Formats: sequence, structure tokens, C-alpha cells
Amino acid sequence: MYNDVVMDHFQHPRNVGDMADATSVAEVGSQECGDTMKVFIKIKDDVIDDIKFQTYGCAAAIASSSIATEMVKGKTVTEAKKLTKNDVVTELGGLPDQKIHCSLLAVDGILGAIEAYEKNK
Amino acid sequence: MYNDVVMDHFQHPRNVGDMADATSVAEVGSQECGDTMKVFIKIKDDVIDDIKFQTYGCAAAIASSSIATEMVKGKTVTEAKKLTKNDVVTELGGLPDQKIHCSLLAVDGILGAIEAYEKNK
Amino acid sequence: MSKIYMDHAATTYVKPEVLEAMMPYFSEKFGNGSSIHSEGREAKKALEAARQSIAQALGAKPTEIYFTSGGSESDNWAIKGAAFSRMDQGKHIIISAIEHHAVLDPCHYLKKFGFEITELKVDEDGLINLDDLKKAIRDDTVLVSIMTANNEIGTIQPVEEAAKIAHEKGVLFHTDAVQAVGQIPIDLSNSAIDLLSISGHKLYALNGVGALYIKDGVEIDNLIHGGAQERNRRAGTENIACIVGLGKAFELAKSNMESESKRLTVLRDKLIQSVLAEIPESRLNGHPTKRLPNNVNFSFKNVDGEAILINLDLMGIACSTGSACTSACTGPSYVLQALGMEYRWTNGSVRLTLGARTTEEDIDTVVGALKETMNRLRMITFKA
Amino acid sequence: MSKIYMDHAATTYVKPEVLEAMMPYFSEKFGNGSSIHSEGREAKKALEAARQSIAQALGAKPTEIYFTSGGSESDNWAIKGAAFSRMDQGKHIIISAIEHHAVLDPCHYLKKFGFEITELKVDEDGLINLDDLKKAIRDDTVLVSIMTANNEIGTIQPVEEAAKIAHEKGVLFHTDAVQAVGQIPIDLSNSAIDLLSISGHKLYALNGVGALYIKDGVEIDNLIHGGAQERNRRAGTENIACIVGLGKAFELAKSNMESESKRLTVLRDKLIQSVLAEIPESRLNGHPTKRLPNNVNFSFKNVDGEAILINLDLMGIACSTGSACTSACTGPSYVLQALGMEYRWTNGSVRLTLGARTTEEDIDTVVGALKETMNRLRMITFKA
Ligand SMILES: Cc1ncc(COP(=O)(O)O)c(C=O)c1O
Ligand SMILES: Cc1ncc(COP(=O)(O)O)c(C=O)c1O
Repeated sequence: MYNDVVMDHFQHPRNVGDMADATSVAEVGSQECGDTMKVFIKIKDDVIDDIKFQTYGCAAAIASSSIATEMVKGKTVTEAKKLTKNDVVTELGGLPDQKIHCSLLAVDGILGAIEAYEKNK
Repeated sequence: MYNDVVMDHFQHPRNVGDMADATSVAEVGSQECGDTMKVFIKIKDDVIDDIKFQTYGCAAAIASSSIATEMVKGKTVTEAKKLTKNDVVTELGGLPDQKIHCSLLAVDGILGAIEAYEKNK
Repeated sequence: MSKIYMDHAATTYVKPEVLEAMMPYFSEKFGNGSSIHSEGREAKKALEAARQSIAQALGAKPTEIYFTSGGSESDNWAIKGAAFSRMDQGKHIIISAIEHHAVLDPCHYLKKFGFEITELKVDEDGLINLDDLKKAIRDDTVLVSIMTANNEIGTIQPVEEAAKIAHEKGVLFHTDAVQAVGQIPIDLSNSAIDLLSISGHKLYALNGVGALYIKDGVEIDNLIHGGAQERNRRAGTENIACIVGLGKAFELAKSNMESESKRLTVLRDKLIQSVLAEIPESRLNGHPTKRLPNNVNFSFKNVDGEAILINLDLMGIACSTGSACTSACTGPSYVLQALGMEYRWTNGSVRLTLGARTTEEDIDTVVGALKETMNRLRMITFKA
Repeated sequence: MSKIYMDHAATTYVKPEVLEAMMPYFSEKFGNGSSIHSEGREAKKALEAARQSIAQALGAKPTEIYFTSGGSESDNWAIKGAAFSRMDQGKHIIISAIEHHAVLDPCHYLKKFGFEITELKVDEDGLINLDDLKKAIRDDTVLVSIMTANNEIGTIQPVEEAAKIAHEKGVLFHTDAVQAVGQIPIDLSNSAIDLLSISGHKLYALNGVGALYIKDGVEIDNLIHGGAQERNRRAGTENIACIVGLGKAFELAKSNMESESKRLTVLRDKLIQSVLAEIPESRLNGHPTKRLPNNVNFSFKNVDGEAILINLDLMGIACSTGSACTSACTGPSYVLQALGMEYRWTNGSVRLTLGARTTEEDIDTVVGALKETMNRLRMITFKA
């Protein structure tokens, strides 16, 4: 059902956890699915220096969270804000059709945290 | 489907044929089935001295014709007239339910020939 | 006594290759195709591979093949599904007079819901007349169903032309191809046919599995509602082993159809010619050339079909008859009656349907057995 | 890695004895049961012997058993057949809210024909309330359908009492016994049940075969019209091999039901007690004692069912989940929702269904795997 990249990120998710000294935090949830995600980011010089997440959801939601946090870590805020669902799905090497939408959660979470950071700046 | 007695009479029917010097002849047909039978009887001193038949019909009709002619051969007319469908079916050791009615043809044929004889007496 | 089986139109044996393909799915790879664990995924893969084989053999897309429990279910689904889905548009259905009961009976059932059925007559060879079809289509006609080939007399109908006529008037077209599939080429890639019924046990797969071809975009009501199997169109845990067998049977049929249909046609014609030449008062039922390569149907005057059958069975030959005295005395088959023959002909019919194991020697044996049987029975019979 | 299959409610493997009984009917004794030649008669005999075995196991008469293509067809036939046969008398049907889709969906389809459906609520253990049923019956009610045991949570309903209530009001009663048959005793000899659905692949026979019990004298419309098979009530050439297998499966089930159901109940309860004791925030779904001997259904808070399933699959354990995110995000199963739990519980459900080969060691392995999985996933999760 899932490819090896997805399975690897589901089984060994990167950047799982919380962060005491986060610059900003976001909580997002997909109404559709009931999946929810909490994202912590630490920003230094407009760059995402560290990122952590906690995700409640299916394998696709967890794998997307993992890979998406990897994708933005080390990027500038401006770059990170360009992240889309398609980027995540592509980086994962594809998801089953009915699971594509699950990748949206991770994007929403990351963009939400960035937005919170920019508001409070 | 059929028992051994029926199969024997179907495969080796007794009294098949026609008769040049018949006392009387009857032709009967079942409207229901399309089965038809021709019966020839020779009567001597009110006894059925000889009997022949030709039957168009299924295995049950042929076997019934064969056994019924055997049953009445050598009997007095009075006795022969008591022949019923049930007697024929019993003598055959039974017929499948949907085939019971096929035995009526033989009874009708024999009684028809006797009736013709009595009318012309 | 070695047996000769000449009743392949009733049911075929399962070919060894087919059974071999099925075997792993009984007790090892037995997962439910809807489950997400690995057993389920493996079952699903086998299911889709079979669908692919069948689609390919028919020139269809895999998304157009829906698995069912057999020809009768496929016919019922097509007829009732089409009718119920369109009952707002009209309640008139056109079929031929010689359709199989699996088409006839659902049509007659639909009368209860206000549908009207027109049955097209056939000529003495069993062919429908396309002009009759044109004339029969009305504004409220929602479905035309004409079988590809008849199960009793083997006559092959001009279904592609009939489908075009139906389509010109915007009417759905179904064909019962149960007897034709695997025997004659069917190419749906450029066809006007909307719905086509298939049964496994007529082409060396198992009983109890079949398929309905539903052209992409054609909507009909479901017959068996429930689980999401078959893309939400046919509920019920998939019969993986049997479906895998059906896929294999289609592959085999496709790969040897040309040579096998030639071989059978030669045997068929030898049987026909020998019997007509050697047995008096015999005739062939169905079209002389527009007929299935494996189908032979004779009538013998003044002899009862059941009586012939039992004699042949005793001689080790299995075949069937179109005279219906087997279940209740309702007279000869409606198919033979539709050809306009007299009772004394229709009631003396024998269908001999050849198959993959039929040899030339079998044909000779059968001709001999038929001769002997007719001689015997005609000695007993009261001739009309 | 040896696999542990704990998804017997989805589908069972075919038992060796069943397969052995089926084998001769694929390629040797393959006659059509409606044919009169000796091949056909032999097939017919096997068919009737299977019917006899099934009838005997259920306390029914052989004339009350009709073969179908599986549970879904049996349910559809019962529901639509009863409804369409009685639509002059009324158009109201009562079911429980947790019926299988094969009952739910045909009921909802019937709305198109003017039928109204009442769904009875269930309590937190999944039981219907008989008083609710009494109150729901109206003058125009024509059918009540309550499942014998639920496929997800294993809860066993008081169907005999429900059937009596229906009968008192002159209403037909159907029960979907697909999950119950072969597991718990069913005795129809003195029952008020009119119609009862059976599926082969839940009791170690093959997919694609099932049966409908129709009490003598109960008339319902046919679903699959056509040939005269099954005493004119279910058309289609009989699936002899699979039917023979079904007969054998019933014989086996009957002969060892008592000991096997005891054995499974012990294993089931061990699994339940271990998990509830050792894994925090876990609960059992369904009734603690009125449940199928082989059914266990847990919810784990704050963990997604699909994620659990994939972890278990990787550890060699096949089971299923009642959270529906597998096909599309339509939320957790309607059955779990009907029990009145919150999303964070319903969405973390796992169904483990034991079978003939399940051992005590398997139970220990599964408990360990569940613990490990919950630990892993709860580290990742965003807790509610
Ligand atoms: C309770 C219940 N009813 C009906 C069905 C449908 O049975 P089948 O898969 O044989 O069509 C199932 C199984 O899927 C079931 O568990
Ligand atoms: C033309 C035709 N249609 C339909 C059927 C029904 O198929 P099945 O026996 O698979 O239900 C048959 C065979 O019996 C047939 O010959």
C-alpha cells in the first residue's frame, strides 16, 4: 500500500517530540479526518534552526509530518513558506490516491507555526 | 433417475409391434405431453390372448406400455378393465413424481382397445 | 467403458492449468481482498491481475470488468440494474424470443413494476431480424438485450449491428455472451455494446464465478448492495480462487481460440454431415454456418428426446435435450418452438456440445450411437 | 517470521478436509446438476448431500436451505425479496443501526421504491433494546432484520426474542447470521426466524458460496431469476465444488463446536484481560460476555487504527481496524460510533478474530506486539 520511503518515515519518524524553547508553536487539525498535529519551531536569523512535531493520525499523516519537517529544517522562513502538499507527496515518492489529502496536515502545521512566528515578530 | 425395472422395460420393451389380425385397435394420446400410443389386442373367449403396442414418448411412457401390456396379457377382459395407473406404477416399482402421469397413456391405450372391442361385439 | 462428454454448453470441467492457478488461493493466500494487511494485499493483487487478463481478452478496460457469481447474476444485474436505473425515463424493454431464462425471467419479473416487454421473433435458423428491432424501439424503450449466441441451437446473432441500432435511438444495449465467450472473438474496444454477461463454467473455469462488462460511463443500479467491493458496484467478499481461475481460463481461451475454434468447427461439421447423411428423418437445428464452433443440435422425427438421452447415457455419451419432459410435461423447449417446427420434430432434439478434449474418434462413436439409438427407438414408436 | 492470522472474521482459510471434499468436483465429477445424464445426476446427489448436512447442523429441513454466492447475496435476497413481495401490504422495515452493509445498503436502496427504514439504536455494548423494537413496529411494517452477531464487535443479539416480537405482529423476521454460524449453536427447529443468511468463508469453506434459510411456507421474491435451480428460487448453475465444501464445513463445525468454542473463549478472554491490564488507555468494544467466542475488539486512545494495523502487519500479525481511513476519510466505523464513544477512542480500534489454528502462544505474541505498538505510536502522537 505504501512505498518504502513512506514506510521508513512512518516507522522511524524524524523530528518527533516537543521543544521547551520553541520560537513558536502551532496546533492544527483536519476536520475531515480527525488527524491533528502540533509543530514546534525554533527560528534563528530567519532560518528554521530546529523543528519538532507530534502527530495523531494514520501512517500517511505521520510520514508526511516527518518528511515535511525535514524538508524545511535549515531553510529560511521565506523558502519554507513555499512548501506545498505536492512537494511533500513528491518527496515521499507518492501516496495512495485516497491518502494524498493526509499530507496537507503537515503543511498546515508548519505554515501555521511560521505564521504564528511572523505575527509575534 | 429410473429404477432397474423401468430401465429394463424401457431398454427391452415386451409386446412391441403391430398385429395383422387384431380383434381391436386403439390410438390414444396425452394432450399434455404429446405422447401417443397404439394398442392392438386379440381376444379369444373373453381373454386377452395377445397384445402389441407402439408408443411415442419418454422412457416412462415406453416402460409403462411394456409392463402394462404384460400385466393384462392372459387376463379376462373383466379383469383387465380393472387396470389403473397406480397398478402400473406399483408394478414398475415406482416412477419419479413428475413422471407418474406418463403411465396413464398405457392404461388409456389398453382400456381404449378393450372398449373398442366391447362396442363392436 | 470410457465416457464421452458432449455437454460442454451445460458446464465444462475445470482445466488443469486453471485449477493449478487457483490452488494457492484456497488455504495459503486466502486473505480478504479488502483488508490492508499483507494477506489481503496479495489477494487484491491476484484479483486485479485476473481482471486485467479478462479485460485484455475482450478488448475492454480493467475498470469495465465486474466480477459476479455467474451468468445468471450478470444477466439479472444487467437487466434489472438498467431497468431500475432508468424507470423514470421509460418502462419498455426489447429482447429476443430465444433468450436464456436468466434474461427472460428478470424481464418478466419487471412487469410487476410496470415494465412492458417486447420479444422479437426469430427465423427458422434462430436469427433475429434487425428491421424488426428498429421498428420495436419506442420512445419509452430503455434497454435492448439480445444474446450473442444461443445456448441450445448455437446461432450467433448480429449483436454489434443490433447494438448500433439501439445506440442510434439512445437505448442501452446488453448481450448475454455466456455461450460465446472463449469460443468466438469478442472485441469490445470499438463496440456499441454497453453490458455483456460472462460465466466461468462455460470456458473451463469453475461454476459460481462470472463477470459483467459495464462500459465506462454507463450507470446501472446495483443488484447486490453492501460492501465496497468491485468499486462499490457489487458487494460480497471476492471469490479470489475462482476469480483467479477465471482469469487463467480467459488467458488460455485467448491464446488458442483460433486453432481450437478451427479444430472444433471441423469436428462439428463432420458430426452434422454424417448424421444428416446416415440417419433418416434427421435435421439440424440452428444456423448452418452462423453457429458456435462447438454446438450441434439435431432433431429426429418421431423419437422422444429424453428417450434418446437415456440411451446415449447408457452407451457412455453425456449430452442434453431441448425437450422439456424432464421436469414436468410442459412440452419442448421454447427455443425450438420459436423456430416454427412441429411437435414431432421439436420433441426429438439432442444437443451435442464439443469441448477441448473431444476427438475425431468421439465423433465417430457418437454417430454410431445415434444411429443405433434411432433404430431402436423407431422400432417401438407410434409414428405420426 | 511465522505469521499470525487474526482476521478470521474477514475471511477464513479453507480447511484441508473441506478442500479434500471439494477436489473431485473440479475436474472429474463436474456435471451440471440440472442435466439428466449420469455426470449430472452425480453432481445433483452431492448437492443434496451438502444441503442435508447444512440443514442438520441448523435444525432445519433440507427444503429450507437455498444456496447463494455468499452472505451479501443472501442478505440482499432476504431484504429485497421480502420487501418486494410485500410492497402491497406496506413499506416499512426495521433494522438495527449496526447491521452489516449487506443489510443496510439494500434497505437504503429500497427507499427509491418508497420504503421507510427505522434503525434501532444500540446500547454501549452494542445490544438492541427489545422494547424499542416493540414500539417501532407499525401497521405497515413488513420486515424486521436484526443480525445474530456483529462482525466488528462480536456482540450477540437476542434474535429469538426479537423474532417472536415480530411474529406476534405478523411481521417477517430475518437475521444475518454470517458471523455466528459455525461459532455459536443455532437451532431453527423451533424458531420464529423466517430468514437467515449464511456465508461460507467465515467457517472455513470457500468465498463465493453461502446460503439463505427460508422457512417452509415463507414466500419472498427471487433476487436472481432464470433457470429452475434451487427449486425455482435461485437461478444459476450450481457451484457444486464450493457447495460440497460448505456442507463439509458445516459438518466439521457441528462436530467440534462445543470444544472449539470453549477453547476460543479461553484464549479470547486471556487476550482481553492481558491487554486491558497491561496497556493503559485501552478498552474492550462490544459486550463482555454476550460476544462471539473468537471476537476481540479493542480501542486504544490517542492512536490511529490504521497506524496500529500497519505496525502489527510488519510484526507478522494480520488483523483489522474499524477506523475507516483506509478507503476515504469518512471517519471511524458506524458500528463503533453507534456505541457512543468519542473520536479519539473509536478511531483507535483493532479487531482481532481468532480461529482454528490460533494458539495460546499466538495470544502472548499479540499482547506483546500490541504493547510495543502502543508505546511506539504514543511517543509520536499529539495527545488530545
Ligand atoms: C455480518 C456480515 N454480513 C454479511 C457479510 C457479507 O458476506 P459475504 O462476504 O460472504 O458476501 C459479512 C462478511 O463480510 C458479515 O460479516
Ligand atoms: C446463454 C446463457 N445465459 C446464461 C446462463 C446462466 O449462466 P450461469 O449458469 O453461470 O448462471 C447460461 C448457462 O446456463 C447460458 O447458457
